[in-house]
Amino acid sequence: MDVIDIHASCDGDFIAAVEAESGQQIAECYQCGNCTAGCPFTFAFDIPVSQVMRLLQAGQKKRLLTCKSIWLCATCESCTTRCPNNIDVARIMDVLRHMARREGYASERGVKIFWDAFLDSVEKHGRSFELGILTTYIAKTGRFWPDMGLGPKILPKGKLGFRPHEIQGQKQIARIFDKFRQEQRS
Amino acid sequence: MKIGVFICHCGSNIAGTVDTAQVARTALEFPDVAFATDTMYACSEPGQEAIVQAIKDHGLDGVVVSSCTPLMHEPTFRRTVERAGLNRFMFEMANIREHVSWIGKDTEANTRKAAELTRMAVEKLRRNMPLFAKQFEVNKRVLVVGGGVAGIQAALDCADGGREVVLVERESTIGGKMAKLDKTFPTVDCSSCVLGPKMVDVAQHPKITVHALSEIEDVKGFVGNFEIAIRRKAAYVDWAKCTGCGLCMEKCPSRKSLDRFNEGVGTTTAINIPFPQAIPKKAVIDPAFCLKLTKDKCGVCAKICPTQAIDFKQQEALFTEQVGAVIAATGYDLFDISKYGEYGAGKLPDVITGLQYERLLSASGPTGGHVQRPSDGREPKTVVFVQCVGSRDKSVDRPYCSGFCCMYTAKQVILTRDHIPDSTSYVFYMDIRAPGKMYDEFTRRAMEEYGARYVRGRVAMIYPKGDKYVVRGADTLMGTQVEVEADLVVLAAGAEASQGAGKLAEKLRISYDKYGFFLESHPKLRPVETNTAGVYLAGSCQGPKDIPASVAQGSAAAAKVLALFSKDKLENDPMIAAVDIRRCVGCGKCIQVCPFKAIKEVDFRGEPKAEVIETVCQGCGLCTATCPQGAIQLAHFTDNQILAEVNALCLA
Amino acid sequence: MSTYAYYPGCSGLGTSREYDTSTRAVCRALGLTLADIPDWSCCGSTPAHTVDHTLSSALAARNLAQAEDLDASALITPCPSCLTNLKMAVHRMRDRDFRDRVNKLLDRPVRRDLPVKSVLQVLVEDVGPEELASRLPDKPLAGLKLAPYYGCIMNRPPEVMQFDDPEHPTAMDRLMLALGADVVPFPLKVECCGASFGVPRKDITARLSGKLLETAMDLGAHAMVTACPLCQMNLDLRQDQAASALGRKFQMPVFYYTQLMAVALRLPQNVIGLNKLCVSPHIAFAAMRKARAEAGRRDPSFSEEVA
Amino acid sequence: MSGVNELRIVGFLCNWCSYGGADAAGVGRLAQPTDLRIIRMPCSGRINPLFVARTLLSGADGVLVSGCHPRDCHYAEGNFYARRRLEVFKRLLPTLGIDPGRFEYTWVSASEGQRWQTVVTTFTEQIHRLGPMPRFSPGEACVAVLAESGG
Ligand SMILES: Cc1cc2nc3c(=O)[nH]c(=O)nc-3n(C[C@H](O)[C@H](O)[C@H](O)COP(=O)(O)OP(=O)(O)OC[C@H]3O[C@@H](n4cnc5c(N)ncnc54)[C@H](O)[C@@H]3O)c2cc1C
Ligand SMILES: Cc1cc2nc3c(=O)[nH]c(=O)nc-3n(C[C@H](O)[C@H](O)[C@H](O)COP(=O)(O)OP(=O)(O)OC[C@H]3O[C@@H](n4cnc5c(N)ncnc54)[C@H](O)[C@@H]3O)c2cc1C
Ligand code: SF4
Ligand code: SF4
Ligand code: SF4
Ligand code: SF4
Ligand code: SF4
Ligand code: SF4
Ligand code: SF4
Ligand code: SF4
Repeated sequence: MDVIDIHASCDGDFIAAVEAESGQQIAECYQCGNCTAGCPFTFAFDIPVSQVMRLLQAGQKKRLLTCKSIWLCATCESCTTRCPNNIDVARIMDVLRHMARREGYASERGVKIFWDAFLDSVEKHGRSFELGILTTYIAKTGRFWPDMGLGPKILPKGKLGFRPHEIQGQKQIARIFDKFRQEQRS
Repeated sequence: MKIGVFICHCGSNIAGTVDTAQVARTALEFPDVAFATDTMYACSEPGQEAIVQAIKDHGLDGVVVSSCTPLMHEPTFRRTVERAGLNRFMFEMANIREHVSWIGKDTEANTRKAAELTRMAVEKLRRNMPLFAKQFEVNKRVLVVGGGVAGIQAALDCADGGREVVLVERESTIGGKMAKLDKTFPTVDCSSCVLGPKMVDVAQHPKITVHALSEIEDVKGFVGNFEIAIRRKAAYVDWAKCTGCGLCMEKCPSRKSLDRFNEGVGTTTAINIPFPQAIPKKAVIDPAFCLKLTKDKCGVCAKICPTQAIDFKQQEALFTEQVGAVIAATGYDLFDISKYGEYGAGKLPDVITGLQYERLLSASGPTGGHVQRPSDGREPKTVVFVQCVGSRDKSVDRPYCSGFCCMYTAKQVILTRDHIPDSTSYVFYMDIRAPGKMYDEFTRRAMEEYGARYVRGRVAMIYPKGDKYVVRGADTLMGTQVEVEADLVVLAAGAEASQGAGKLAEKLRISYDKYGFFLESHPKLRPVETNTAGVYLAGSCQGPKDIPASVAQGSAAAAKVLALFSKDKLENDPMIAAVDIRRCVGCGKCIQVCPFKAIKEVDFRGEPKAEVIETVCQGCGLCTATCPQGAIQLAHFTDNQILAEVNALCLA
Repeated sequence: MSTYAYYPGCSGLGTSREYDTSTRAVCRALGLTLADIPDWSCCGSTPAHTVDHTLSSALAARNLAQAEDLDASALITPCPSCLTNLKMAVHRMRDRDFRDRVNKLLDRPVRRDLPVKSVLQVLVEDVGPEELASRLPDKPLAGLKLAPYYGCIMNRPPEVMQFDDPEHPTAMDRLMLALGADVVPFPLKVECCGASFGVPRKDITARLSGKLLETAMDLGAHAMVTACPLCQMNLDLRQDQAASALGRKFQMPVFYYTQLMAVALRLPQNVIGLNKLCVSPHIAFAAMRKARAEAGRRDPSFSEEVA
Repeated sequence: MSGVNELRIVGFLCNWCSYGGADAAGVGRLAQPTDLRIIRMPCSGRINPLFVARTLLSGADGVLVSGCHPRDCHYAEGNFYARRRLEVFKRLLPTLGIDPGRFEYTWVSASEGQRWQTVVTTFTEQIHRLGPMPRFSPGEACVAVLAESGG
């Protein structure tokens, strides 16, 4: 395992940025582990959420922005609800994802593609169009729908629409995305 | 008025950066200064003699010494001028060492500053008045509130010191939490074996009166002369007649009463003596469960009692005690674990508190010392302990460490192994706090010799699965989530202020922190005193404390009381407030702000006026700054005196 | 009674249409007036807040603005994910700066501070289990053992959601008890089912949903009852995936609570949409009837589908 | 002549905490500007805003009040009242034509010598930035304002 120079490798600006964007005080975490203990996704994480908090205290930017955990957090709010120090941990996970996106990292590519496909659909139609999202997802990941087996179950139920529900204010939605992207660039 | 001024060199401490001779020469020009000189060491024998001599030679009415901080030598010089026949308040000090010579090297600026500070002192002294302390009688009885181990120790030490003690206890027996414990750390000796004899001593001591089932209703008066109103709750048993034979308990049909002594583990009878060693050993009827008192049925106890002690009509009683000092020793309460919904606490029968576990371990407890699950009586093989429940947790407003739960948990895992050799204990902890003599060795022993498996991390949830409980936590050292299936879960519930502590503090006029723990006068140097003269603290009412610390404080508080009572008369500090009755309009604002309730309203020829109770006033001056009429003035710090200092600086 | 601005959420038109139809029907039957939000749009769901909080709140807030014309007392939605996004937007927009940033993205800024609630909250607070029970003196669902599952975000974080207990919610339990059903002490009421990872990481969803199904089964539940489209889909549609992940076999019907209310209230079959469920609900009703028979109770009269 | 540009700064310090803190600074030989003169008070609660106003109006260029930390008051709640009164008072200073920067109140405990050094140094610098107080005679308005501040 690597030896870390805890002074030289600590990125103070990164800590400050996470604190500013999340409104949380990183130093308040006393590493009790309650968030990890309650997180249903710990088994799938490469870094348990309490260690995400620890690495954050140590200013380990790259480790965090390239980890899988931030993409696998479901924002289930278990950590936030139970943190003895009232830290909104789920919000910090969200903020780390925002930063990872901005810096071009996506360690769980499939997750990102799925979410992007969802948002594309919303941008295009004003509402999410389930079949469309799946199609985009399959196209972008280059895999077959891994859930093919579900097809026969769900299709006869008549629940998956074959046409998107366009809304009248679709342009307004597109403008929300446009303005947001402009803001991000400026 | 003739004033003498002495400018001290303090060796080179002052003289090194202040031209003391120059300051003395300048001082001679100040009004009323009849004599001024510099002096090598003002506080030394010869230095003090020179002051005495000057007072006599020049017929001085007052003295200013410019030297070190008054917090150091003001009392010294007051005694000096007193020796020369002056009132000790005809003295002022200017601090030209800590506030001048030691913080700057510029001799010229320092000299000017020293002269100005001296001038301020002179101007103030010109307006000083001789002040005389009032002497008053001391009632040499002491009231101890709370009969836990701290209160017991305080009571015994005061009584052994020859003073009469009144011990007021809210429950029907003294003993507090310690009476409920099985064994005690770090020696693992039996709690009732050490506490029991002390309780008997209390009962038998000719100088101690115990009022059990009683609480403080009201406190009047001040140090040396408190008048305490005490309310005694109805026991429905005439204790003068009850012999504690226990026959009533055997026959009482209401067997499902809440067993408060056993922390609700098991039940008891509506009439009961909480435990065999209770002091006083008297029966009490719990009116919530007695069939006679709830439904007017039964009455069996009254028939069976050989001394006809039962009295269903008994009422509360109110009486007063006169004492000269009070020791508050009301201890702590356990944090209410049902606030942890994620632990199922309060709902799941086998998720219990540490104190409940003590009762399960205790040979005199509801299970006769057999560790059994409350739900089905089965012997647990896997016991999980969770530390810091209701402590170090901001989300439940308990950010502080309860201090003793790390240690009692270690004790409990050791005892668990002794009771059930083939059991395994897990302890979820955040840190282990064991900073006493033999304490860390003790917790190490729990791990090394008793095989307790300590897991560093908090627990997120506990839920039932079959007849077991899944405890899901983290092992932060491994960096993983962990689960363990437990038969019994013991939550190390933390300590919080005893119920009603805040109200009691207000009656006693002492301060308490935002959690309800009483505030000591100084956290390091006056740990058992309060800011109210004559009121002392002992034990965990001041903050979570283990038994050794509680006992030490009980003794310390007793020593303070004995020292107070060693004088026949007490003297007040004469720097207190006084009301100019002509200017007072009776608005009562001063009465509202006085933190010590030292001002009362009196009737003066049909008009309300404020009057200061001289022996209660602590001299804070809050009233003086509040009074819109300038009618109430703090002696030695009057508006005139302070403004004279201001003017000496700004208008000169 | 006042009008509620109703937000069905995208899935209400798709994968959870039976939730939508049964919700509308139950509300109507209980005297609640719902008015659809004109031209509502997607709340942004999870994907939006993983990109940016302003964007996410703007997508949600457009619907708050659209609802302002309705003069409703509250905006209500059956879907917890929509609920979270809408409530979080309202919560965060209490901060002036944030509100300004969100409004900047919108053509029509949000002006009113419209309360946002779940349909469940309205049914429990504005109608109440007592009222419901009094309409159903024959306890139509007696004998049916249910494991109520709320999902992770219906009540959490409590500061934002402001409804029911964050660890042991009981709102749905109380409604089901009012229908006469039995409720098992389901301990994982708020444990996450795997949320939206069904597509990109079905391994995760399978394991988490499996744990819920397993616990419900071990407690002897005849069925699970949920209030969330995503949970329902993970538990029902993906039940086989969960079973193979855990190496167990499940046949656990998973209802929307509004479906069971509709059944008890004898509403028409087409709005209840029991035929839309993947795992056949008849297993549960059969178990219910058996339990009734054992208890010597008479069967209530239901529509054919249930019987 | 040294120290010629000294300004007139008056400190009102409570006896229990801040006065001790100033002593601790001295004991630690922590160098400070020489402008400040300290008046010892039993408690910050004894400090009538009137004193501060009088001091400023009769020739001082700055006034510093310091007491015990909010929860540490020797008299339980004196400093709590002090804070309330002085806060109101500070807001009224502009009405008196006085720059509110000329008056500060702060909390320093008996052990905080270092903190005291910082407080004195910062405050003295602040007063020097403001320069000497413009001289004028106290008008009627002051009296009204003082009455208002609960003096
Ligand atoms: C589970 C557990 C195990 C422990 N094990 C150990 C151990 O092994 N070793 C150890 O050193 N410490 C142990 N402790 C700590 C120990 O309990 C305390 O240190 C000790 O009891 C403190 O004594 P006390 O007199 O200050 O307070 P308490 O024991 O709380 O006594 C206070 C008394 O005052 C009474 N009272 C309260 N309010 C009023 C009122 N208003 N008027 C009149 N009376 C009132 C109460 O009824 C009580 O009798 C343990 C604590 C717990 C919870
Ligand atoms: C680095 C450090 C920092 C600390 N900081 C703090 C703090 O911030 N707060 C705090 O509460 N505690 C602090 N402590 C602990 C504190 O020092 C002790 O609690 C305290 O000094 C104990 O006082 P004492 O009187 O028992 O012992 P001591 O201070 O050791 O006094 C014992 C005295 O007895 C004399 N003596 C010894 N043997 C004999 C003999 N045979 N005959 C005659 N005289 C003898 C010694 O010369 C000495 O003067 C600190 C300790 C250390 C090491
Ligand atoms: S629960 Fe809170 S304090 Fe504990 S490790 Fe997680 S973030 Fe830190
Ligand atoms: S919000 Fe994310 S990190 Fe927190 S417990 Fe849920 S999944 Fe884990
Ligand atoms: S009340 Fe009577 S029977 Fe009961 S213990 Fe006392 S003396 Fe014995
Ligand atoms: S009268 Fe009450 S206390 Fe006495 S025996 Fe009957 S139930 Fe017990
Ligand atoms: S003593 Fe130990 S268990 Fe108790 S609060 Fe402190 S750290 Fe936690
Ligand atoms: S020895 Fe000192 S530093 Fe180490 S744990 Fe104990 S108190 Fe802390
Ligand atoms: S505040 Fe002044 S005028 Fe009012 S009652 Fe007190 S002393 Fe009298
Ligand atoms: S000086 Fe303080 S203690 Fe004395 S009467 Fe005034 S306010 Fe009360």
